[in-house]
Amino acid sequence: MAFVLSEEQTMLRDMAKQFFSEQVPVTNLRKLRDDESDDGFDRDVWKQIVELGFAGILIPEDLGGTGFGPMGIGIVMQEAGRTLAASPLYSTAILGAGMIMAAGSESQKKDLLPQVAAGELLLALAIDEANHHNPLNIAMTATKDGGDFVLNGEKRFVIDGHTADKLIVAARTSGTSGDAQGISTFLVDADTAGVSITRTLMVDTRNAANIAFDNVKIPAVALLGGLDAAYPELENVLDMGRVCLSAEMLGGIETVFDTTLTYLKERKQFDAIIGTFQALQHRAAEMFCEVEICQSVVLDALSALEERRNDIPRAASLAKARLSEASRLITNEGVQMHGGIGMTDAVDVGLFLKRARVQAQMLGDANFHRSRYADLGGY
Amino acid sequence: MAFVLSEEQTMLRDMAKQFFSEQVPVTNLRKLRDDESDDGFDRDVWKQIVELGFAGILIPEDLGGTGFGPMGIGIVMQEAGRTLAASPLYSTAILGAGMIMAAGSESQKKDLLPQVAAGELLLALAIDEANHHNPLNIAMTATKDGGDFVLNGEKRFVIDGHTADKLIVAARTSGTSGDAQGISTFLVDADTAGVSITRTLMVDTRNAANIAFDNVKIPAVALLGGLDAAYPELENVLDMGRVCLSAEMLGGIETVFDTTLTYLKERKQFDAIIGTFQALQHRAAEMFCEVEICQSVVLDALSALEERRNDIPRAASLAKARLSEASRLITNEGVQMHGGIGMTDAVDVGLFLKRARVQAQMLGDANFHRSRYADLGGY
Amino acid sequence: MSDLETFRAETRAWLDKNCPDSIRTPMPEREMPWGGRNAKYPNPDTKIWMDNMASRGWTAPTWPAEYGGGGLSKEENKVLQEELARIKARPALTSFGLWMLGPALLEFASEEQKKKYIGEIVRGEIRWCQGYSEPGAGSDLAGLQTKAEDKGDHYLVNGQKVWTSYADQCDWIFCLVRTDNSVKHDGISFLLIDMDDPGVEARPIKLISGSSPFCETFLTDVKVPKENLVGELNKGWTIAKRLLEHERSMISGMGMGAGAASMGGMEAVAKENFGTDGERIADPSIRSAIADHKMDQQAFGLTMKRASEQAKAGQGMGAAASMFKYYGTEVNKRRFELLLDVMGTQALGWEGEGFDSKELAVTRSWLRSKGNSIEGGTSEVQLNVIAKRVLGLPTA
Amino acid sequence: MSDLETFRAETRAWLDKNCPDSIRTPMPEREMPWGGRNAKYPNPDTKIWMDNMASRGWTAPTWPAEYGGGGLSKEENKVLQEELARIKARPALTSFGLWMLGPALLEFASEEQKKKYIGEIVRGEIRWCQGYSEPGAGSDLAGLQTKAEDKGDHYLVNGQKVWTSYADQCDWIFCLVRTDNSVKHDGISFLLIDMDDPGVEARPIKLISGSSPFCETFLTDVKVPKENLVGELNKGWTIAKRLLEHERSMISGMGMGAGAASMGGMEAVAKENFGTDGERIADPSIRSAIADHKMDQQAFGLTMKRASEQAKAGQGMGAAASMFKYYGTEVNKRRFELLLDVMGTQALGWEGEGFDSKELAVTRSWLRSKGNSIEGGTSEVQLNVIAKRVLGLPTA
Repeated sequence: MAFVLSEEQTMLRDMAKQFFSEQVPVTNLRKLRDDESDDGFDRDVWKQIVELGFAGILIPEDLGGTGFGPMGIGIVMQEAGRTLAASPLYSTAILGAGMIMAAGSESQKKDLLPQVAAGELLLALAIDEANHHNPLNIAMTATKDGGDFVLNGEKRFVIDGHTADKLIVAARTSGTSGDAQGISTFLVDADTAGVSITRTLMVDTRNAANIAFDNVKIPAVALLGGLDAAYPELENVLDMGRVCLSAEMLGGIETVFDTTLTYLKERKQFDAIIGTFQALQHRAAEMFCEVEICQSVVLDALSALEERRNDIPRAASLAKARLSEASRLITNEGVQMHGGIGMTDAVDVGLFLKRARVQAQMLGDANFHRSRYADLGGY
Repeated sequence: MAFVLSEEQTMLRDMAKQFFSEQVPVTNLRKLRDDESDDGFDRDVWKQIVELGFAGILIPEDLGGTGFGPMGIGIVMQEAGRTLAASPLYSTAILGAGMIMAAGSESQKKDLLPQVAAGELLLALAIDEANHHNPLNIAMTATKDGGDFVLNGEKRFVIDGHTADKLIVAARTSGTSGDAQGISTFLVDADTAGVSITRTLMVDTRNAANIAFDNVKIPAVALLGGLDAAYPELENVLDMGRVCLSAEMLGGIETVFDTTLTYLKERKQFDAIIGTFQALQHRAAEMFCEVEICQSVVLDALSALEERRNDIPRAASLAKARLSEASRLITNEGVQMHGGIGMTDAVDVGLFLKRARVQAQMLGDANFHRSRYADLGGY
Repeated sequence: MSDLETFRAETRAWLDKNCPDSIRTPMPEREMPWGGRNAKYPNPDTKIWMDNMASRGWTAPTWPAEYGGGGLSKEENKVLQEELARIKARPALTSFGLWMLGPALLEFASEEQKKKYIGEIVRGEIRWCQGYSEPGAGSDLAGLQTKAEDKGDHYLVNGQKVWTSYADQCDWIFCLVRTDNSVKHDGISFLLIDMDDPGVEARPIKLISGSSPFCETFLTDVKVPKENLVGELNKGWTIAKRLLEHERSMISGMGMGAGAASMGGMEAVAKENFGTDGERIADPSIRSAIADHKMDQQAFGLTMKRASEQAKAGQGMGAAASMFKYYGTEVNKRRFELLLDVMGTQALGWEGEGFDSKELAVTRSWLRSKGNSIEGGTSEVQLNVIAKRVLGLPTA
Repeated sequence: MSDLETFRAETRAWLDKNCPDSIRTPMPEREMPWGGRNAKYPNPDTKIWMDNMASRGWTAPTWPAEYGGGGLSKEENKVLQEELARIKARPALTSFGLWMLGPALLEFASEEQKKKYIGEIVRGEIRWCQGYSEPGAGSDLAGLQTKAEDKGDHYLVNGQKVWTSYADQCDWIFCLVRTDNSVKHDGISFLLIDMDDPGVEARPIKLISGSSPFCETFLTDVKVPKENLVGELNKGWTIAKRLLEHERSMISGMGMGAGAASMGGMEAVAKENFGTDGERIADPSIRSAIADHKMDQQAFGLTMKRASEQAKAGQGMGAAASMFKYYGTEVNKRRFELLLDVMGTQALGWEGEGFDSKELAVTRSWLRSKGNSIEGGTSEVQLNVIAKRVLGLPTA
């Protein structure tokens, strides 16, 4: 029964819940922000995450991972989302490790995945080149030059790009923007000559970077997956990323809803608890339905990954579209129902609002996924 | 000041209000329906409408009309909308007379307009050929045959088509579906050989017809406006039709809103007047804002016509799009807030719901006009 | 062979013999097997099939055999349903007695009452309707005023019920009546009334969709024997609540989309009406709206499935019935609004020429759908229930 | 030459001489002329311009000359504003004293108070802030608890105000205080307090947008002379209501769209980001959403215009202020949400590299816009007002 967690999964959830709520509460993100942390995440927290086995959760045991699979990482992301925990988990353990697992050669896997599981290697996936996600529109080029490739172009909004040791870069080895064929992916050390990384400080205090590639020469062995043929694997990994992101968003939504509900039960105005006002009650009830529905689409999408169902793209787009809209609704309602105090930095709801907006934009917003859902439906 | 009625206009409104509420209340429409009236309107009522000068309201005084102009007919339509009054006013005095005034030759005007003003000639404008309004997509043909034209094709959803004496038919004399150039309009007697008129009984109990033209031979003098070049005038008339329809919809919305508000103040449940429930209060307040906004866009669009402003198309699309959506909202809320009784034929709100749906579809629904509004804005 | 396999083989053989061929075809509405004293059978096989099934108690397969039910175990019933589905057999009996009253009687009625009424229901002899709502008691059902006065050996009933389904064609009505004026919920009793009794009159209500599935039912000095009281005096609200929950979950299933399916899928209709641009519907707003709606529907379906799996695992979702009633009916209403947008003027016919029967059915179903968020507890009531019972928001 | 023409000629000549060149350029936020004891003038011309205008009372052109105002007629003021617009002169003084307190004083204050305070406002000597809301009294403003006890020759004030705009930079605060605990609205008085007095402390509140335009203001044993009471004791609510109406109509103007304009129009940004298909924005959903929004905005603008024309014609729209406050701020919030959809990741920056200043301003304005439906009476309060005062819906 896909919608009911197994005993093992329940234990994982409880462990993750305890860890994030106790060790990485929202104050952790506030501290990173107020201290103007260079990393944008807490290396001690990352060490603990690695020790809990979350960094290797997708990686098989024989390569040093814990092999809990997509449902496992989804559960962890949901709990991380509840406290806005900042860590390289998403960029490294999901997108990065996912891409190596999907497209890497045996030696690449053996070489890199144990390092990822051990928390020693940070990765970032460099896809987008414009303001909106659209992986088919990759224009950056990788040109053959003897036994090497030369990369030229610019990547935008690379999550955790400024702290990654290695970048996984999607570039065009043939074809033109819009073609699926002709896209290849490469492993590029962040300190390779010609790579300029600019950290972009985002509204959600999380990490992203713009990265310019100026005649970056990399060896042929840096190719990850088939020449010209990386798109199918890339899309699978992006779908996993979208689903895990949806799980993280779900955690955020749940926190905001719970917090707002508590506030409705406490705050008094006009000599009454504001939660007695029917208009607010109905809006809270509608949000409740929305949260329930979000839980269903996220669980279903995680199951689709777990069971390698053939409707993964559809389930992923459903989840990402729904969560993008729901988190907009619920974080906005959260601020509004908190009234003036909701507008202040002193309470957390604004931080969730900001994070939700960035999440909504990552790997395709509701517009993108609605259209993709229709395309997948053949209309 | 376009948004404030002049003294003359206020008198017209009061006269129209009194006439429709007293002489053509909703029971008039019920009677037509229950008696399965062949005409679908009441000839006595039409006589009174003519006597009040409404049939000639757009027609200049020297041609037998009252020359009250677009603002005048808009005011009358709004009042007619309040009671769902069925009459040939819209098809004959607005679309029909409007097209003759816009495109007709002097002799056509002199011949026909006095008859319209006198209520002796009923007209219908035959445009649509598919399920959705799109006047550029006219495919019906008019082929030259010596001094005559021969019409072939089919028109759908011709308002008042089955009672019209003369049809104004838009057909293609050149070009293909999608071109503005090549559309001509013709005056065709309803009893011309080859014209088959099938009345379609619509959900709103108003009149429409499907009309087939099978080698219908008409003389060259039947051409209304320039050969191949009728589209600009046609569009002007359609815009006037859209605005007047919006005015009629506004009247309907106002009635439903008023009726629902009254019900909220009377109906008791849970030992309380249901109008005390805050969730309903807020929804009523939102409807109020919507009604106010509808009043503004309708008045502005009527002023645009009245003053022959150059933003008529934009104002018309704004009004038609807004009223189509608002009437959907308000009639649905009207039924819901009436509860079970709202689902019965015994109260009027369901009749307004049905009428609103047909009005929304006439001369372009919200989708059509939203897209047109964007095109007019150049994006 | 296991017991179940034996049962399956026997069932298949029995059905083979006892299910008439005409019953293995799609059922037109006029052949619905409602049963009852005045039942008409345009297709005589309907009656034969009903009687055959009733003879084994299989119109109510899991009800106790002692009262006339089939006495089947859950597993056996599953086999029976599979075998019925295999031959595409129509239901043998569609009835409010089966869906609503029977389960309540089995839970709350006396031994004598079960003996008398359950068998009649199983055999389709009596057609029941439900007398709950009143003109002044809709959302506030417990505000009902129909009065039953204790007259020694009988109750004297006076009042008016409304929204009684098909009351004009029914034989008996199960009613909520007021037996104590001094308290609200605790002054209500559950009474069974023979509609042939003097003083009972049912008048059909015409709906905006043109059909009249409901009646107003007037009760004027109706004498009801005391043995027709089900459960304890003044404890009828308990029974009512049980039945209401059941009704809500029946109605919420509407979100899952029969109506539109009859048009062969909205996408197909949209492609036909607006043309295509590659595989895509050429009108992008319509395409977007359809995608939004289908996502909504899929998400709702997944939530229903999740609730059912969690219920099986013993993890209740809490007031799930209210959520499904609310969301399902709102989705259903939106589906019809969208379908009308897609179909344009062809979905606006009432009758006669110019529209085919499927198109006309869409128009009527669109109108009928407006009632979904009213009947069985309005959307507003469901939101109240969620706010108070699930979210624990306080009352003023 | 008519009087007005003479006035125009004289005004033009005077402005020509007295309005410094640097004042005829767009105003950066840091050069806003708030005035006050501690005002800083990064551009010294700001102060010159303020003094020049104040010398003629033209910072408050229509206020009575006897208190220091300009004493201009409506017509003369129109001419003055036209002439100011012609040379693109910046405002000489931006101040809550001008916008809020002054008009209230002119209506409700004593002769002595007008003489003292109006001149200070006109000359920009005192910067005022508003002490209305409290942590426990937001939407329910009349629930305020800040207490002013009668101590013979003074009031002793204790309590906490919140959302006091720029209180940390202001000189005086006009406050609502409780002078009678036994009644709600009729126990409130309107008091003027010098923020230099002992016991007044203002702490900036950091907003989600990162800026701190508001403070918490703590009042601890502040001694306020009795002559600082405006209007009658316990009649402060009348003054408050007048000021609130004024504030609402100021905020509702936000619906009309400055923010997005800085990006050069959403359509242009969308075309750049999504490309075009002929003249159309290539992404049809974005195109549709922009059209919807622009229709909303146009319709709202027309409604504001209609209200103003009808008001001139003596046909009030009734609680129009609440409707505009509600609708205008909601439209404004939607505009920023849409603008973020259109701009994608470029509207999600906080500071530093990768974003230009216009993009960063959009992000902050988007966050700031969330407060529009809270400040000056929440959307919920406006809907309550419409429901009760305009629609006449009853109270439970």
